[in-house]
Amino acid sequence: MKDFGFSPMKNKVLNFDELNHDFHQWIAIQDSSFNLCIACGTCASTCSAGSYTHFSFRELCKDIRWGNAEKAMKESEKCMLCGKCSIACPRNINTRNIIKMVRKAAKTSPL
Amino acid sequence: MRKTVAIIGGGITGMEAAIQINKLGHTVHVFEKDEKLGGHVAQWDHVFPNQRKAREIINELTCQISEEINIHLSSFVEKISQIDDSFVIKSDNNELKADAIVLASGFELFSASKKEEYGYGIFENVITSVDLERMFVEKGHPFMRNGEIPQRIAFIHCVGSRDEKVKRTYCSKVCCITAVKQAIEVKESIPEASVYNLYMDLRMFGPGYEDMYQKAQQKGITFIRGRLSEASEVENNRILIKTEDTLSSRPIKMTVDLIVLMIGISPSLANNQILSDLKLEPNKDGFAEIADDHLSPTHSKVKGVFIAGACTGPCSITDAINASRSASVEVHHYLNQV
Amino acid sequence: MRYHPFVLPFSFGLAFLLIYTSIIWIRWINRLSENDKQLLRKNLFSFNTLAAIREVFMESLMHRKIFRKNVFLGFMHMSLAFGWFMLILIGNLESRTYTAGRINPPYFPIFFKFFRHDLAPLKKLEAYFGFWMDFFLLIVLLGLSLAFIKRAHSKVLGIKRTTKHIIIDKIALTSLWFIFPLRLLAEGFSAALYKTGNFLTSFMGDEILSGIASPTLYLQAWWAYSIALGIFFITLPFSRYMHIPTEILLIFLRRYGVKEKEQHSSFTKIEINACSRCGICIDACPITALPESSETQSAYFLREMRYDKPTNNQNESCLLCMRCEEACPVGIEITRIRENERKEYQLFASESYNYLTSPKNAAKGKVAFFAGCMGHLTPGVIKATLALFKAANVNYTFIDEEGSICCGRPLMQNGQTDAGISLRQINKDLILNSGAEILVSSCPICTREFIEHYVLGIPVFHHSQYILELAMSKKLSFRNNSTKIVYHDPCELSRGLNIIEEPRQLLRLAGELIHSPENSGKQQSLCCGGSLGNTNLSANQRKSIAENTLSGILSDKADIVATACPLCKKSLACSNKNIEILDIAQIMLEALIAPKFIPENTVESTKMESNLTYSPEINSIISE
Amino acid sequence: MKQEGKKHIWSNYQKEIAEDRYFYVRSCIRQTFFPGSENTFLKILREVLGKDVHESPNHTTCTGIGYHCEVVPFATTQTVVARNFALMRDAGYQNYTPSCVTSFGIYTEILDTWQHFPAEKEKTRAFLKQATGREFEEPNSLAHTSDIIYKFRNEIAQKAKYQLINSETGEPLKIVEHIGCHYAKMFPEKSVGGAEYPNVLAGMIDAWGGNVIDYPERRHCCGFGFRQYLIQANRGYSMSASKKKFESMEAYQPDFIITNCPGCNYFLDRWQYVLAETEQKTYGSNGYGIPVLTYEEVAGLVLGFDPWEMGMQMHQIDVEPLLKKMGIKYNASEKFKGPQGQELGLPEFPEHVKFTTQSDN
Repeated sequence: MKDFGFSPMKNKVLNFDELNHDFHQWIAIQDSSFNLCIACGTCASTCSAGSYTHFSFRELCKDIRWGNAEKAMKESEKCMLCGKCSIACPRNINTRNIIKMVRKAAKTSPL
Repeated sequence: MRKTVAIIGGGITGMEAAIQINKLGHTVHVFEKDEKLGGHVAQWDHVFPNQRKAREIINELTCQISEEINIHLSSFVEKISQIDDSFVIKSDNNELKADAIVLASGFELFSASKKEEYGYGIFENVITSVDLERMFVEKGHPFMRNGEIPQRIAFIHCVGSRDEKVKRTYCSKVCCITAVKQAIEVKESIPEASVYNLYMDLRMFGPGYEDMYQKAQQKGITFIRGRLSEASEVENNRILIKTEDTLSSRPIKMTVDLIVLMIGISPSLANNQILSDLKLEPNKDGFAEIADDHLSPTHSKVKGVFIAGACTGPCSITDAINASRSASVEVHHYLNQV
Repeated sequence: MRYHPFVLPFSFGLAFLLIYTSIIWIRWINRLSENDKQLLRKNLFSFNTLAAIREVFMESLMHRKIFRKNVFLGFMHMSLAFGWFMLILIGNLESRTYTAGRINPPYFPIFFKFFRHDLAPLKKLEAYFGFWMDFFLLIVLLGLSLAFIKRAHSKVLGIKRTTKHIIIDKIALTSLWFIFPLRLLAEGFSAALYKTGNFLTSFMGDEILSGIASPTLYLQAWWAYSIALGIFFITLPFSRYMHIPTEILLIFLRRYGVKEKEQHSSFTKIEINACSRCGICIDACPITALPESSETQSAYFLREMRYDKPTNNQNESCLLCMRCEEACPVGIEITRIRENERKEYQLFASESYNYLTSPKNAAKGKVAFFAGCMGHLTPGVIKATLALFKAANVNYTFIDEEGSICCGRPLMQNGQTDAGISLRQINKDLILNSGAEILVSSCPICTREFIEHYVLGIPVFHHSQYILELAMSKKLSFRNNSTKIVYHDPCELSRGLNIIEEPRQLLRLAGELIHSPENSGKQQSLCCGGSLGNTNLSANQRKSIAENTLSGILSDKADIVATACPLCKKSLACSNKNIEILDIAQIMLEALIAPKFIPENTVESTKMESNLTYSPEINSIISE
Repeated sequence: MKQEGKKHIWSNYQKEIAEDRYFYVRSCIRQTFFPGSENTFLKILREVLGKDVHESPNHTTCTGIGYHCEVVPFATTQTVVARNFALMRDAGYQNYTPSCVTSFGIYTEILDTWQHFPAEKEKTRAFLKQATGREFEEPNSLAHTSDIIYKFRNEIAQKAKYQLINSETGEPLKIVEHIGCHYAKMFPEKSVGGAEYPNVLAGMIDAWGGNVIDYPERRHCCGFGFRQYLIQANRGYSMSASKKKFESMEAYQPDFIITNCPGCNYFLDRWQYVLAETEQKTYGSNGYGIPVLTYEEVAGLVLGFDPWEMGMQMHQIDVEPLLKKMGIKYNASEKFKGPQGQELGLPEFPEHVKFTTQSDN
């Protein structure tokens, strides 16, 4: 192989058609409030864990939505279940339940 | 003394104004360029926020139009001239002298082919919100050009709204909620379909709108915050769309069977002639300008000329009816003074 | 005659029951931990045994606790248990007397009226035995008819909802219901044919059955009676009636000091089997108020525990409010069992929180104040508490001012043991680093966790206790402005920590405390629905629980709802009821007489509104 | 795809192109990369169409590369451009015709600037006078050389020896048209057909019998981007842009790519080689790449010009399979010979993308 001193870059575009939506669908069935997120960020800004580490429920939702189950499972571990986010959420999303479901999926691989 | 009022436009605004002004004891003439009354609303299948049949609204208004009201159908207003306090309206086949004018000439739909990169008129399966309503009227569900039932449908918000590139800098106000309404209807008519909404902001300002938005979310309709940049036709005439999920800063591409362009409300070109006849200036967006933003929402800057409905800018049915009634009262006061 | 084949169903059933129960008992006891066995050995011959016997009599037979809840319900349970017990006891004495002390086969006293047509050996005692046997049969039949009524119109017996039973319970229940009417029938035939009856059975025999009485029907009735008994005995160990033998064992073990552990144990099995599914917990459960039917309530939960495994919903939907535990006539440690059951999945690990660092160089103070996560969502509570501290010149430090690390209780309530324990350690460092001599928290959730599970070595108070303390020691004085206050007991504070009187005592200094049946004391206080022990109730479900709770405690007279938990405050505020919900500290601050001299006229009471207006002195304290 | 919809859009972007008497200016880089193309243009115009094309040996760069790399200030660019306009005036011509798309963009931009900011024009006039003593006039018409070929596409079709048709199957060739960004994206109204569906190359393909392929990434830039290419570390970025296009067009199995921009032509051609050598990936059929031709070369082929005379052996991606497909008669042995038939020696052949050698024929 020739070395030209440069190589093509990785394509950053998310190909929606190739995403795996199974996890998202599974979560949405476990808790029907999941789809109600409007990404306002209230959860992330009140988060107890969020003041010490990069953890955001809003991003967790995004990861689930875009099929990034692995990251969602890893991130969800940081939650302390303190409940501030579910008290603060303007859309009444059952945040702790969703986190528990993600954790449960991480432990039991239901898919 | 009985006075004569000319109403330009026979959409819901004009119909309501005719009914009200007639009730107030004046002679009313309605000029409608089409063959029937009802304007844009008559083209619609269901309307937001309660998914009521649009026909119901037209029918109720039609029932109230009494024999006394003179309706001139297929009458395009060619020229209006002002002589002292009265106006002469010249239309295709006659001339009428009126003491006051209510401009209710409505709007034009944004021509979707102006957003060339969305491929309307070029790609088989790019339709507008109006086309979709027609499909609902025809078959009760959307369909692709080849007759198949689409399984992935994307709604593209703000086509011809809030877009400097097509010289429409304003918000068309009703498209967000229409998109949500139509997304729900698509999902209800094709439950297995995936429905996506590509939006910049969701402006759910009216009563019941936010509830509809939640309902749509609950039905599993996906909302992606990002504007469509370009569409392309791929195999089987499906549409490849590109946007960015701005909430996660990732560009996205996806293939769908059908895209629905939520076309905005544009000023009517036919209005320009009437406005210049009456020595009125359009506002910066091209709509008829109201005399005062807060206190005279149905006065024009010319005495005896009143304006109501979507010819003053994007508005909902409720707004149009409100404006119509407000204008009717103003017309009445004005005629009593003259 | 001493034998007839019809006794076989009964005898077989009894034998099965006795053997089966013995095996199960032995297995349960054998599987107890070494510690528990030691307790058993140590206490077997102590007063505890006597106390246990007394309790068995009072609870298993007389059903004293149920009597307290509802007289009819108590009578129903008592008549069935005690009445039947007396029938067995007197029947035995009767048959013994008849055979002059000879040992009889077990069926003999049961079917005594079948075997006894010759009355001579009983002589004068016959009328005496006959009367009491008929009397207790009547009692049992009365109880039975109440049970019928309960199935159809449970409200008469003070129960809104009865338990939905599974098939084995229905079979056992049906056979049980048949036993005594059949006994009456069989003995009625005996009375009709052989004049062996007393007031009840003679009446039955002479007035009702005399026309149709025949030896064939007579025998058939005895057969039926025996079969009903046999079926009941065979189904008993597999149905809810297993509680009858198990409860006795449970009472003894509990008297000996055996308790639920950190995990399920053999004792858990005994507790689970001791549940009679009487359904008293169903009414007690806040979930019952929800329109959606669910089987979250403890009767169902324990049933699933016994036969199989509780469903996710049964496991997760519980609010852990402990209301059922307070109501349970058997005294099963339901909350503990539920928490242990949730430990099956360890979803979070202690390493999950490696990102947390123990705070160092915290500000020092004699009193450490901990607001907790929920406290930070109700800054009014923090502000009011600290203003009171300042007014009383308390040397305090607000240790989680920059935001809390969770106390770990929600994780523990969700069964996440390791994870919860790791959070405890971090907060413990935070508390002890402050050098405080006292820890005060305005959150009952944190307070309970600190008291029960943190080994801090310093006293821990809920802020309501501490403010009361300040008032008692005259560091704070309040003016009673006769506001009508309804107090809502937080679960963790009342049932959890038994802090019931302190908040009331404190509120009485500020206003007039209104009583309502739903907020008097430990048993009755309702859950706000906000519980962190629950994750899967939807916001709407939580809201309807809050609505229900508010309707329960509100009376027309109340101006204000007081509570002592930031989460209760938040949850109750979600309801549609147009009433102000305030924390006890906010109310006390409003009623505070500033420590410095205040001219009389500024003490004029101000109506409590959401934007509380304080006297200038207090304002200056707050804004410091 | 509705063709009438496309035509409707084209109708909104019509431009006036002069009939005759062109002042021709060359591209800086094309003369090195594909010198035969510019000669072919002159040959077609002068010999086939009989037009008057004037070329001044004194004309210079438009400064485009320097301008887009932000090393040449706009005032300088305007002055240099004004000088070229002065040359045209001096030669007595009025129809300015640059061969380079970037130059076309620069001229368009400057003319537009002068229209909106006349002071700029006066300043430039002063600078030019001061620096060179010359006077200039704005051209009457400005057209890119591809516009000229587009204008005469039907005349060329009438004189065609070959069509853009697969001689074996009789099917039209599938052709990707790629226009340079500076041709239409900056001033769509100055182009033929606009930026969304540019018609300049599509019109030639239609006229000469081929079929245009519409693939999703048709709008995407080739990646040249001046700065991206000029700095070696950035070349991966440049190449990725081309790669995105290749991946998108691959499914449509194009027979060749036609371009109207020096940079596009060069990079779409060369990056295929680099991608093959680094990723062992080729986008054409049978291990070949997709040939990338200039519109002059395509016109020349259609008119029956000798491919080697047009310099088509200068392409990194071999054009011989295409020539065979079109049934063009050519002499394979002449491929690496000079104009006088002298041997030029064989180039170094790529490893991972096929390239026809003499021995293959």
